[in-house]
Amino acid sequence: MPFDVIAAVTDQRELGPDTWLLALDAPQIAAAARAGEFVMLGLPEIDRMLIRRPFSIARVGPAEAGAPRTIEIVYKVFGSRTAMFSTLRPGAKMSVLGPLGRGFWLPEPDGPRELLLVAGGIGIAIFPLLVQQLGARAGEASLLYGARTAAELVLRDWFAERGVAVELATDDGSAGHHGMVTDLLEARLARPARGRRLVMACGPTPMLRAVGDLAMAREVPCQLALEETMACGFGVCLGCVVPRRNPEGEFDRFVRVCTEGPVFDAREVAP
Amino acid sequence: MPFDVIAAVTDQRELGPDTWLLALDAPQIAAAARAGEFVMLGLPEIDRMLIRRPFSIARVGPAEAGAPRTIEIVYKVFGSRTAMFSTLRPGAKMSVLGPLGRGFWLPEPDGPRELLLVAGGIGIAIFPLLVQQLGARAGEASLLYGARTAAELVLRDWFAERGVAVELATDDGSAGHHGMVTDLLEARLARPARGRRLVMACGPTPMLRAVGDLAMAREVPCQLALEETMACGFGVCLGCVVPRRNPEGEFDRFVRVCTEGPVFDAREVAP
Amino acid sequence: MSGGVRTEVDVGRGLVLRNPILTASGTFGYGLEYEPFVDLTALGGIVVKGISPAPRAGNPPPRIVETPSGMLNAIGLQNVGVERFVREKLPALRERGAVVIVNVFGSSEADYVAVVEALEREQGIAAYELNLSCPNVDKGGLAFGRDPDAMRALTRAVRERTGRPLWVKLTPNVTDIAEMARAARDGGADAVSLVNTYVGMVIDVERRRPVLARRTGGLSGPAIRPLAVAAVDQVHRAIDLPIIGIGGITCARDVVEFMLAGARAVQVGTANYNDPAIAQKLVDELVSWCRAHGVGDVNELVGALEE
Amino acid sequence: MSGGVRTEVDVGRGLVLRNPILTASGTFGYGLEYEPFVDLTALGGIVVKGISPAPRAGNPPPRIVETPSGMLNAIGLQNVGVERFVREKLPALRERGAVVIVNVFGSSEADYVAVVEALEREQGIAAYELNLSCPNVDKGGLAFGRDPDAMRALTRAVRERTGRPLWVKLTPNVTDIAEMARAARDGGADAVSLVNTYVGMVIDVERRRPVLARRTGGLSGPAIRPLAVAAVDQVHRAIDLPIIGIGGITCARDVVEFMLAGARAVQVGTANYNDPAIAQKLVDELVSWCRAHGVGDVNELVGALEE
Ligand SMILES: Cc1cc2nc3c(=O)[nH]c(=O)nc-3n(C[C@H](O)[C@H](O)[C@H](O)COP(=O)(O)OP(=O)(O)OC[C@H]3O[C@@H](n4cnc5c(N)ncnc54)[C@H](O)[C@@H]3O)c2cc1C
Ligand SMILES: Cc1cc2nc3c(=O)[nH]c(=O)nc-3n(C[C@H](O)[C@H](O)[C@H](O)COP(=O)(O)OP(=O)(O)OC[C@H]3O[C@@H](n4cnc5c(N)ncnc54)[C@H](O)[C@@H]3O)c2cc1C
Ligand SMILES: Cc1cc2nc3c(=O)[nH]c(=O)nc-3n(C[C@H](O)[C@H](O)[C@H](O)COP(=O)(O)O)c2cc1C
Ligand SMILES: Cc1cc2nc3c(=O)[nH]c(=O)nc-3n(C[C@H](O)[C@H](O)[C@H](O)COP(=O)(O)O)c2cc1C
Ligand code: FES
Ligand code: FES
Repeated sequence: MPFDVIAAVTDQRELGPDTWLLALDAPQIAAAARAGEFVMLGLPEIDRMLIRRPFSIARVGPAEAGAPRTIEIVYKVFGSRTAMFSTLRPGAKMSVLGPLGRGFWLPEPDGPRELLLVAGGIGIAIFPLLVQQLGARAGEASLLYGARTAAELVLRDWFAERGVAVELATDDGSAGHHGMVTDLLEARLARPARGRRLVMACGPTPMLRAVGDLAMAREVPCQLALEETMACGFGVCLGCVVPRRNPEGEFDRFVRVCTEGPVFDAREVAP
Repeated sequence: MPFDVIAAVTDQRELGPDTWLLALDAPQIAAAARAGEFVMLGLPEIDRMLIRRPFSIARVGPAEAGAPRTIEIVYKVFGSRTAMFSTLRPGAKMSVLGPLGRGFWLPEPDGPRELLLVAGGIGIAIFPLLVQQLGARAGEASLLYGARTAAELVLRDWFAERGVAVELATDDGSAGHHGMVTDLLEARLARPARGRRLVMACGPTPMLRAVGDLAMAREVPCQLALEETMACGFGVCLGCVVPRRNPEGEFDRFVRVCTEGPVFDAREVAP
Repeated sequence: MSGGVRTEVDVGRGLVLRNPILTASGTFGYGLEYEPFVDLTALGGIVVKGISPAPRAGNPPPRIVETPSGMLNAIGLQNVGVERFVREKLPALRERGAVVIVNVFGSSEADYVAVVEALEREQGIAAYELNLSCPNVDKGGLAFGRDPDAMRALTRAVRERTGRPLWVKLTPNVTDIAEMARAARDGGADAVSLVNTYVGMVIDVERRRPVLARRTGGLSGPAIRPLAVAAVDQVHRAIDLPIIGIGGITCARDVVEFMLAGARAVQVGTANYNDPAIAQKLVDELVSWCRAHGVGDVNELVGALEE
Repeated sequence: MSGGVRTEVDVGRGLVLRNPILTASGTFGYGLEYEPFVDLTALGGIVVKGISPAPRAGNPPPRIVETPSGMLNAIGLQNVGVERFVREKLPALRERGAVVIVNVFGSSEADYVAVVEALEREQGIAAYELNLSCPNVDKGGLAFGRDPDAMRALTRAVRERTGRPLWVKLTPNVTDIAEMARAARDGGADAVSLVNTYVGMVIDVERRRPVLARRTGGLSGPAIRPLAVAAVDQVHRAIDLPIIGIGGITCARDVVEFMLAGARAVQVGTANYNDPAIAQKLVDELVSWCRAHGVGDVNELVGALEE
């Protein structure tokens, strides 16, 4: 059950070009959040912001002190609302609805796994919570992380510090592989697996499409975190749909990204 | 000629219940401002505030340091925009157009005068600049100042310190005369004049109507500062009109409060 | 009666709502999605998402886009169809005791009649609202909503099949909305609800395409409130029929505004997305407003403009 | 030509504007009031406040009220009348070299004809814009704007008296704006400008009165932009006639949006109040936008939606 709360901003930090980390004091949401779920973020005054905006719950914290109090959002300034969010400072109030959606699912922990987290640009925002919730098993994960340029590869050290193997790619070659993150995935999938493989991806639509195709071609299970414009976030406006296909690859019906996703099996959706 | 500038807030102080003083760094406007003139105040982003709001230029300052740099606004939180203005802190930017309008006119300084400034509630905001511009002759002025209760009688000491004779009235009797400010005016007009009398009034419409009637009945020249909803402030939208009457008291034409006022001869307009 | 204020309103054919706050079709799902936020029985009523004879897939995405103080939607009446509605949604709503108004949609007179006939066999429906005003589908809806003769005929066809309260939801995309309201009344409607959305369009100038896959959508939200209030006022002065006011409501002031313009009840739409608890809050706020203003019965507000 | 971008646009009957940015009638006075802020000759043109045969006092106040992302006005076409316009305003505008479009208003066909005939004797008028769409007066304007036959007849009557470019300004308060555009074209219009304002109303709930003395007013500003863009798109697809797009423009993106929808030029209205220099800024911003997007001629944008 989602909570709709007015939460205070507790931190706002610039992580990279136009990329920010926003922390909110929302203990109920922090306690309930699961990797891949999201919140709808707005302002308390409806006349200042009619439609809230969806953001992945990037991290909860502090993890040390018993139950977590805060949720963290990692976001890119994209349009009018994200620009406005970036001007908010600690103490400012936001309206937050969450946790929402169906997040990632993990296979039962009954043997070695090779988790391939594929992130394009701000798509990275969905993965820290996954690594937090993997806990001691974070070493089973590799992060394949691409961006236009090195400065945009925010949080990469955070993953490395937690035992995640990080491989980078940039469009301009300023860090890691000079090329696309899907090149990294293709190379990895060509190598023998360390255990049961699972691909989880978040990023721009063309990247998701390529990731899904690569994984399906090798019959590797693959979960894609989709984005679509949302008005409600809890399944009623029917604004956020994407077409779902049946096993024959034909259109089946429109599914809601907010409640039936945002994470989908790559076989079901064609981004 | 008015200036349209983006000005930084330099001060924001609560003077009384829901009543604030806002200072803006707007040297060109400060230098040009004359008593009774006003500015249109907005935010730099049109999508946050489509229609600016009119406010009297309450004071300019600091008067000591050569040409004044700042203008001060004294305002009451009335609706959505004034509420928002009151949240702005030094450093925030506002868009300011001014000085606008036709302010008070003073008789030539060729002998003793008795200037009667009549203020109701936030109508006080128009008078500090008049007293500043009277300079050494502020002693010719009396301020008849009414409000609902003593706490709302903001700035009264400021006037007294400058040699203005201050008479107060409150609806609840918590300061000065227990009754209306027009009672004070009526009493004053009944007494012999110290010199050529001139009434200048700003406040709620019913008060202005009563002041005009009292002054006209005794054939004392009277200037009324009117308010009307404004969209532009410089004469083009025709939104701010009031009916003007001819010497026979009949409707003549609609005059614009923003450019033909806001200060009118009481014989011309019927608030 | 609530906090000393009488809140019951009679919206025609004996239907008395416990208070004048309803939720607008398409913005409140089938009601159940809002249970975490709202006590459904605290509302005057719930107008469910438009129901057609068969399930409808709706339009391809993108379906929504925000605009200044509003949003465009082109959902295209995606819905589960009348059969599944009756099987899966209605029983749960009935069990909770919610006042359910079913928004009915079709591409032909026969469609509307078919949905209503299927629903006539079911308990727990307080009224029908005929959606003759959806701008986001190729056939039906708007076509009827813009032609007084078609509207009268369609309303009459449904009227002949039901003794339940029958509302007709009007589109504002017409030259004379009072004429349409008159046609609905002449066809036998017990009330009119207005307004549905205004046809609008946003272009993605970078991609040189309409943002919405369907090119145009329907504008809702505070942006349209002054237009909707004018429409209610116009219909109220033109004909004598209960009016349900809709358009951009976000607070008690807005509710009062629509009631003063002549609405007996109102529907809250887009605001439900921003604040899923708003409908219930509005019931409380309206009562507080009335108490603060010495209004002992919300009906005193209806059409009570000083002339 | 400006900064390497061709900005001239042909809006019919040989009238080539130096760029597509005009100011909307009623929001730019007689132009001269804006001289402290704008070089009048830098604009594509100035549409002056509606002119009627005799001076008009206009409606009593209050005449305006802000609404979410918009404003309502009910000025009632207060204006100096054609005689004083010709004597006092036109010569000054002519002297400055501004491109002047005169917005013409009347309560009868004879009124419109009288204004145009008086203006035909004068130099320095680039075009007439017939205001058949003002919602804020009792007679004229909207009555013609909602009836295709009346619109056609009136346009024709004026057409017979002038060889100058003739624009008809359309109201969006109709069921089918394309039908109205067709009537204007059939009557001999060289272009249509759209939209005028939408009928709206705000109620002061404390005083239980409409805020505006005239009860209703016309809604303008960003709130109506998606509606206006949809109207331009609809007319553009229906008929082949130059379109001047109007409604809620505040930035270069909005200008491009209207042009992609099919407008050859645009008018900026309400935004002039907030930023009296905006029209001129938009000329520069449009050129910058075109340069940044590799558009060498603004005409490439007109109706250039990907299908
Ligand atoms: C489930 C989900 C999780 C997301 N997580 C993140 C995240 O962790 N970090 C991050 O930076 N971004 C995230 N996004 C994207 C983020 O929601 C958009 O960048 C944001 O809404 C842009 O708002 P804006 O006002 O700045 O831009 P706008 O000016 O509104 O529009 C810019 C673009 O943003 C998209 N957009 C606008 N409104 C919405 C909406 N209501 N819902 C979805 N997309 C919209 C549109 O495609 C539009 O083209 C997520 C989106 C979804 C659906
Ligand atoms: C020449 C002039 C000088 C003024 N000087 C002062 C002053 O020094 N201090 C002060 O506190 N107030 C002053 N006012 C009044 C002030 O402009 C309004 O209180 C303010 O606009 C309210 O804005 P709001 O958004 O808070 O209220 P809103 O919610 O917009 O409306 C509340 C009321 O304010 C009035 N109002 C709204 N918009 C405008 C507008 N654009 N122009 C005028 N009135 C409007 C309306 O009558 C409305 O009923 C002055 C008004 C005028 C015309
Ligand atoms: C996403 C969405 C879907 C809608 N679906 C329907 C519908 O199925 N049937 C209907 O009659 N109205 C539908 N409407 C219109 C609303 O019921 C309402 O008339 C309109 O949104 C105006 O009210 P508002 O401004 O409060 O949102 C829909 C509106 C929205 C925003
Ligand atoms: C205060 C005001 C006065 C107006 N007067 C006229 C007028 O005299 N003639 C006319 O054709 N349109 C008039 N209009 C309509 C505008 O020209 C324009 O069509 C409308 O405001 C929509 O554009 P906008 O949203 O950019 O303001 C007026 C608009 C406003 C706000
Ligand atoms: S965002 Fe409303 S249904 Fe998904
Ligand atoms: S405020 Fe626009 S004319 Fe006075």
